[in-house]
Amino acid sequence: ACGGQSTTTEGDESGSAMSGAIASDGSSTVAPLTEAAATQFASVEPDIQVTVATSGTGGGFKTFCEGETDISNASRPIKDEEATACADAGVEFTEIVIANDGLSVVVNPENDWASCLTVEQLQTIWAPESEGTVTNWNQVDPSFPDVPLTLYGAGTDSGTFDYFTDVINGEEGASRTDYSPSEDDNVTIQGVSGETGALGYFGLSYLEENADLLKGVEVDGGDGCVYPSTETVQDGTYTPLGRPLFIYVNNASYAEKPELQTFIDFYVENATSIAEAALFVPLTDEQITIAQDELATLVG
Amino acid sequence: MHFRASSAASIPVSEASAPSVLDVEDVNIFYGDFRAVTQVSLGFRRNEITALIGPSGCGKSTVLRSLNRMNDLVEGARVEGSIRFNDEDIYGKDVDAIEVRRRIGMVFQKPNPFPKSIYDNIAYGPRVTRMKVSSMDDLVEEALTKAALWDEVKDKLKQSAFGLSGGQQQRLCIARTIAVQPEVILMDEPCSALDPIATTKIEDLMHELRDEYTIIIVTHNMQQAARVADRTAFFTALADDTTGDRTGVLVEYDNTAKLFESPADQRTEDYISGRFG
Amino acid sequence: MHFRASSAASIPVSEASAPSVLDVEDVNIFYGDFRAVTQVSLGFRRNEITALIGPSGCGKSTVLRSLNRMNDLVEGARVEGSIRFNDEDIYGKDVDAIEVRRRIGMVFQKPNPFPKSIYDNIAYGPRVTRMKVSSMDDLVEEALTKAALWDEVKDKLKQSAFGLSGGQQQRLCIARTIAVQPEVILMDEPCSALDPIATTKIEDLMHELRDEYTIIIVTHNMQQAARVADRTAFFTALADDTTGDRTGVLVEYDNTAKLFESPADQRTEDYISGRFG
Amino acid sequence: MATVTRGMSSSTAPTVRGRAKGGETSPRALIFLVLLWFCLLFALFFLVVLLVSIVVDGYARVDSRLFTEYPSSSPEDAGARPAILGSLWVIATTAVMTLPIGVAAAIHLEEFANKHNLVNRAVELNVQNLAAIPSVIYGMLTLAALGFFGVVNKNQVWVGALALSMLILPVIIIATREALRAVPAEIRQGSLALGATPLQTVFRNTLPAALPGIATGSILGLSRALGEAAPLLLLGGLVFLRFDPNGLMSGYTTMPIQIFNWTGRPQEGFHELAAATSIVLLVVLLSMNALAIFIRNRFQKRW
Amino acid sequence: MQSSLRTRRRPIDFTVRLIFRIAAIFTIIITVGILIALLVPSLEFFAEVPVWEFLFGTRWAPRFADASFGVVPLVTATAWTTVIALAVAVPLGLGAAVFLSEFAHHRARKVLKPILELLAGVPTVVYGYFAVQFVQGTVLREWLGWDTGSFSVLAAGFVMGVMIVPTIASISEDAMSAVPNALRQGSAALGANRMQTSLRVVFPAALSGIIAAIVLGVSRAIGETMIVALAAGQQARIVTGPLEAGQTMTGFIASAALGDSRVGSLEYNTLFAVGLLLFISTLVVNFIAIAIVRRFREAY
Ligand SMILES: Nc1ncnc2c1ncn2[C@@H]1O[C@H](COP(=O)(O)OP(=O)(O)OP(=O)(O)O)[C@@H](O)[C@H]1O
Ligand SMILES: Nc1ncnc2c1ncn2[C@@H]1O[C@H](COP(=O)(O)OP(=O)(O)OP(=O)(O)O)[C@@H](O)[C@H]1O
Ligand SMILES: [Mg+2]
Ligand SMILES: [Mg+2]
Ligand SMILES: O=P([O-])([O-])[O-]
Repeated sequence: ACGGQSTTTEGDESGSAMSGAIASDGSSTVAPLTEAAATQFASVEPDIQVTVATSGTGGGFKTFCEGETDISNASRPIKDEEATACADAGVEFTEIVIANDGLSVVVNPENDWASCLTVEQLQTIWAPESEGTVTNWNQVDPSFPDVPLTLYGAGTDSGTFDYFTDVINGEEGASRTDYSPSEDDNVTIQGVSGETGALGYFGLSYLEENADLLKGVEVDGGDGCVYPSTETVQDGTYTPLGRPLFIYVNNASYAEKPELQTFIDFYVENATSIAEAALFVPLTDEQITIAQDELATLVG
Repeated sequence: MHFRASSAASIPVSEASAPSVLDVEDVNIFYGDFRAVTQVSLGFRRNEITALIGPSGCGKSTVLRSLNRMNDLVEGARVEGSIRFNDEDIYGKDVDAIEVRRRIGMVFQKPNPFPKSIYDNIAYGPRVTRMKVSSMDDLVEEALTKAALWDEVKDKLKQSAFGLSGGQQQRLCIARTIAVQPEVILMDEPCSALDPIATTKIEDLMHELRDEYTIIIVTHNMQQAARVADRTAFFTALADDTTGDRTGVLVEYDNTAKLFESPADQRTEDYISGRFG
Repeated sequence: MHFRASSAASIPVSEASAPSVLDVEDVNIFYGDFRAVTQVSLGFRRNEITALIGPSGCGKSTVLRSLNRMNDLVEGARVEGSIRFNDEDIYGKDVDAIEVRRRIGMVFQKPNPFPKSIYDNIAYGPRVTRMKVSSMDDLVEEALTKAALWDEVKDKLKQSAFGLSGGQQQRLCIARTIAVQPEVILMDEPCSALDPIATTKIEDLMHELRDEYTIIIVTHNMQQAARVADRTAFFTALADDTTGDRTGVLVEYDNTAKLFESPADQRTEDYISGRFG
Repeated sequence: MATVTRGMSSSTAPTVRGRAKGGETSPRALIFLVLLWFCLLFALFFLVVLLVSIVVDGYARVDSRLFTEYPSSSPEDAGARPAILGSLWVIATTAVMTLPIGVAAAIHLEEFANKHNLVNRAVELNVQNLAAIPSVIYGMLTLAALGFFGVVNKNQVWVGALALSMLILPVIIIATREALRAVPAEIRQGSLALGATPLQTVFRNTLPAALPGIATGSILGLSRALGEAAPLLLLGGLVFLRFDPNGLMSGYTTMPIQIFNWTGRPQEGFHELAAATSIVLLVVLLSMNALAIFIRNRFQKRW
Repeated sequence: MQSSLRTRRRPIDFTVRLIFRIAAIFTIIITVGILIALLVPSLEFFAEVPVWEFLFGTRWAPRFADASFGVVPLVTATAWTTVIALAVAVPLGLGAAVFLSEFAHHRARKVLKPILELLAGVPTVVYGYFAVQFVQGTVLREWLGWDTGSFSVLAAGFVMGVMIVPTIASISEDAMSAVPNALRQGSAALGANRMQTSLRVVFPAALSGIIAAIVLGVSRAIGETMIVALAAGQQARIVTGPLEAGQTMTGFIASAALGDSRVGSLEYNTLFAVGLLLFISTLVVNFIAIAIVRRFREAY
């Protein structure tokens, strides 16, 4: 089923304004970012059609490595086996860090006991062994009240899931299963805002937009409690749940398609304003330099 | 509307002294704006069989249905004038149409047994009207016997009524009506869907029932009217002089023998002799 | 099956020399396993009106529909025996049922105009049969004139045929049939849905059409048969001696006057005098 | 003999005045009627609540921008233009793909098929069965078919239309059959008795007479397709795009999916947009339903 | 005029009728397609996961590191939503049908029936959000103050029930209207009131049509996707009460659809195994309905 023929059509290069189609797929977390890029880009190049599909980071890499998409959005770095698949299919790519995100852990506003959780406590909550056994807050910490614990989290096909399980449980994909998984973060918002004992995790932007419905939890990664925010993510103090977001660009497409080139250049150049528009944490100056270097290797 | 005077006549029953169970006086019946029957007056006498005859569309069924308020079920149907049952206006204010229908039963053109067992068909009426019955079995047997059906069905009372032949079904419908002990039984062409043998059986049955009930029958078949009825009313449809709308009128009402042998009205004569209809 | 010998008789037409347009010989008609009509033989003569009469269910309509292969449309219907039209077997191997139907037209019990304009109702037949017509307008006018309808509708040819009265609709259906120039016209109780005045008009029309067409009419109304038909065939339904299944048989076929005045068969006599049916 | 304790006998006939029980206005009958009213009104009340709650949420964003703007990362600038056009494209394609096949199949089954033929009976049973198969299954069928034929790019107008076509094909066949069946046999017989062939009878008489019924059924079927989201989600319909769909191979999204998409966003503004798009979709769907009902009541002949 | 009756050839008639027949047979191709589409991946699935484990396993976690494939949790959620939907739709639908068929003035019926049918025209996404936000959030939790989370099979089932009302009402109304008037008149002529006539004559006479309507409602309820995907919750767990959340079979298919699995992978095949189970469930229900309708047609 690996057709490998490109879905994009070559733009006719007669006029000054370019046309053509750019296909992207992947992380639903990163999608708003690429969508913001596409939105801003449209005022410059209105005839270039950018499509942003959302199959999750893993799903995005699958189609990307079949050569179906030009850009793959990812909320975690590509895995070895995914890279191998790309290599097997002859797809070469470049990874660009394009913004930052914090994975925020959220609880119900009525929850007045869990203002700060340590990584160990999070692990108690989310470890595979906890499945069916850790079902009450007082099992997480004896000082917590006797309130049933209900959990919401990311769908298993998402980069968010992989990232969270990796840093909290020490292994990608290792998680208890008795929680509500969803690709749709709004499900988590609804879930957590609806139950006193609920806990969930998702991207920082969802917390910021729904600050009235949810309560963000400070995370203690060993150096004290840190609240997730633009600043703490950017300055690196929000660990271990601060994370970079990526786009992966198909090198061959980039070389062949001027419209893709223009778009990626635009994307990197305006990364800060795009991140702000999409409610993400912009790159630090250091990161910007790295991104531009990556871009340079692409051209070269 | 303008009808020729003679047609809207109210024909007096000759032996005016005999008691009428049902008295129709100056009745007009409408379907919405359409006047289906105009100015009908006639009396039905106890323990007699009265036949209503006339060409199609002259309003026989309409009149019949007005006698037990079955017309209430027809949307837009409206009765003007008075219809008295034992001297009580059945369209009166306090009158319960349902009680009227129990007391004045009806048998239809096409046999219409319920999709239930034979037994339950008969027991239906007593049940819904909450008759106090000492033994439903006896009542069922009695009704079926009166309807001359008992011998044919007594071994299969629990079987579906749909398994009966058309003629048996029609007798079942008569038995069902008898079971609620009405005083009058209306029949709208009860034999027109039946074969000659079944027809004969029903006609014989009517003769037997006459001792206990008053029977009013609509029929297309003049021979049938001649065979069964004590008295016959002939209806026809007349066109309004100005609008051309047709409406049913009573032309002649008399002893059956008299009506068939020496009709008073030319139209009756024409109809009976087959010159129209 | 075992029928009494006399009932399955093939009644010879007395004036055997006269030309028959349609010849029915030893025909049995089945619906699935059920034999609706048994051993019918009779000939229909050109430019005559033949009436088929008999009690309900005796197979009149079944026989009529077999004459132009309308029975083909009824599932399970099967004709045994021979039916010859101008000496050609209409159930023959190479015969086109569609062509049969064009040449032997049919008018139905309930007027069935198409949901189209009056004009298009008439033009329909010529169009679908690809008749070569010099002027459709003329043809429409001619057909309507022959059907005695032209004067009533000439100003509203483009209006829907549904706006016509029942009698007009039935004449329209006759006009429609005439328009394809058939030789024979079959009519199945064409007046039973009509009022007396419309009936009279259709009967008059039949008399006029007789000069050009051969007409076969089924009627329930014996007076109508007596009024319009040259010859009349009386059918009845007989029960099989062993199985009790009823099947239609031809009892008597003769000049109408002869049949009504001095029927040869007792059953004809009984039926005509109203002793059954 | 059954003994009956009801004042009988002709001379002392009881009156026919209203009885307490059993009559049309007895307490039981009245309670029953109230219950029936409740059933109907509850359902209608629910509809009203649903409409009101959506209108309250979204009416403020039903403005011209909703129709002219493309999705955007900021709710203030966003509109549903591609989704509205995408719905149009998909539905039009669905109609073109389904109607001829559906009507043809219905004509075969209703007018020509020998009802005893095994194949025809199988087809008939099959159509009834297809009509009740969940819509996601059609999405899965299409997904598998694309996999089989090696089509990797699922987000194309014709792909979505294909799934929806198979979904509503049985609906259209059943509606058309019913419309054809409602044309009285006398009309067909009248035509055949004039020497028309069965095919002429169908095309010149039966089909035109059945047209209002077919139109009604088709509109209802298409409106069902228009409101479907599940099969399209399976087929990668959940995408962000900022261009008008412009052909059968074009990428697309549809209104139900756009609603689904926006409701999943964190920003309140998108939720409002989702409600506004729901209003548009509801208006379209309810108008289609109303049109179908209008055609049914106005043009469907009572024979 | 004495032309022969001999057969004419009508090639166009022949061809057109052939096309009609092919169109009819096309519907069988769809069914065969569905069977193949579901069976092939399912067989691959069952090569790895024993059928018994699938059918009777009580833990559904197909995409976790510690995967298991017991479909029972999905089945319990589907059963709950279906039963609740029917508990709503059957009384309401039949009540409305009896009212429309036996009591409503024909002009009232002409208005009320279409309005009722509009309920069936509301897209299920819209119903889904209504179920989560209004029924679950506002009615169950705020107004009634019930102890339930953000999702419940009750809210999903209830709204689904309302969605099915027109289906049940419309079909059973048809069945009741098909009961010959002669029976109603016969009943009325014996002194029955309309309630008695409806309940004792019309209802039993239309019973098989009514059952068929209900069974059709069952298959709609089993197969409905968006409402349950949005309102029942996404967590695959054995549901033991109406206020619990749970993932139905269709809910799983929808959520899996949002990710993107490679054709032929176990994840992909899982989707089709659940699809097959869903298909078989509705198939069984459909055949019951069709068999009942058959009998009902023969009644008159
Ligand atoms: N429900 C109805 N609504 C409107 N008009 C009606 C209705 N029933 C009967 N009519 C009209 O009232 C007139 C009388 O009809 P009715 O059925 O009483 O005639 P009838 O003498 O019984 O005829 P038939 O012998 O054919 O049964 C006819 O013109 C008929 O069309
Ligand atoms: N399509 C059919 N399928 C099976 N049996 C049929 C069919 N049509 C008629 N019959 C049966 O064939 C017999 C003859 O019917 P037919 O309609 O020819 O009688 P008829 O004399 O025309 O009666 P009527 O005067 O009532 O029209 C009847 O027993 C009837 O039930
Ligand atoms: Mg009558
Ligand atoms: Mg007949
Ligand atoms: O959509 P994801 O970023 O969670 O893969």
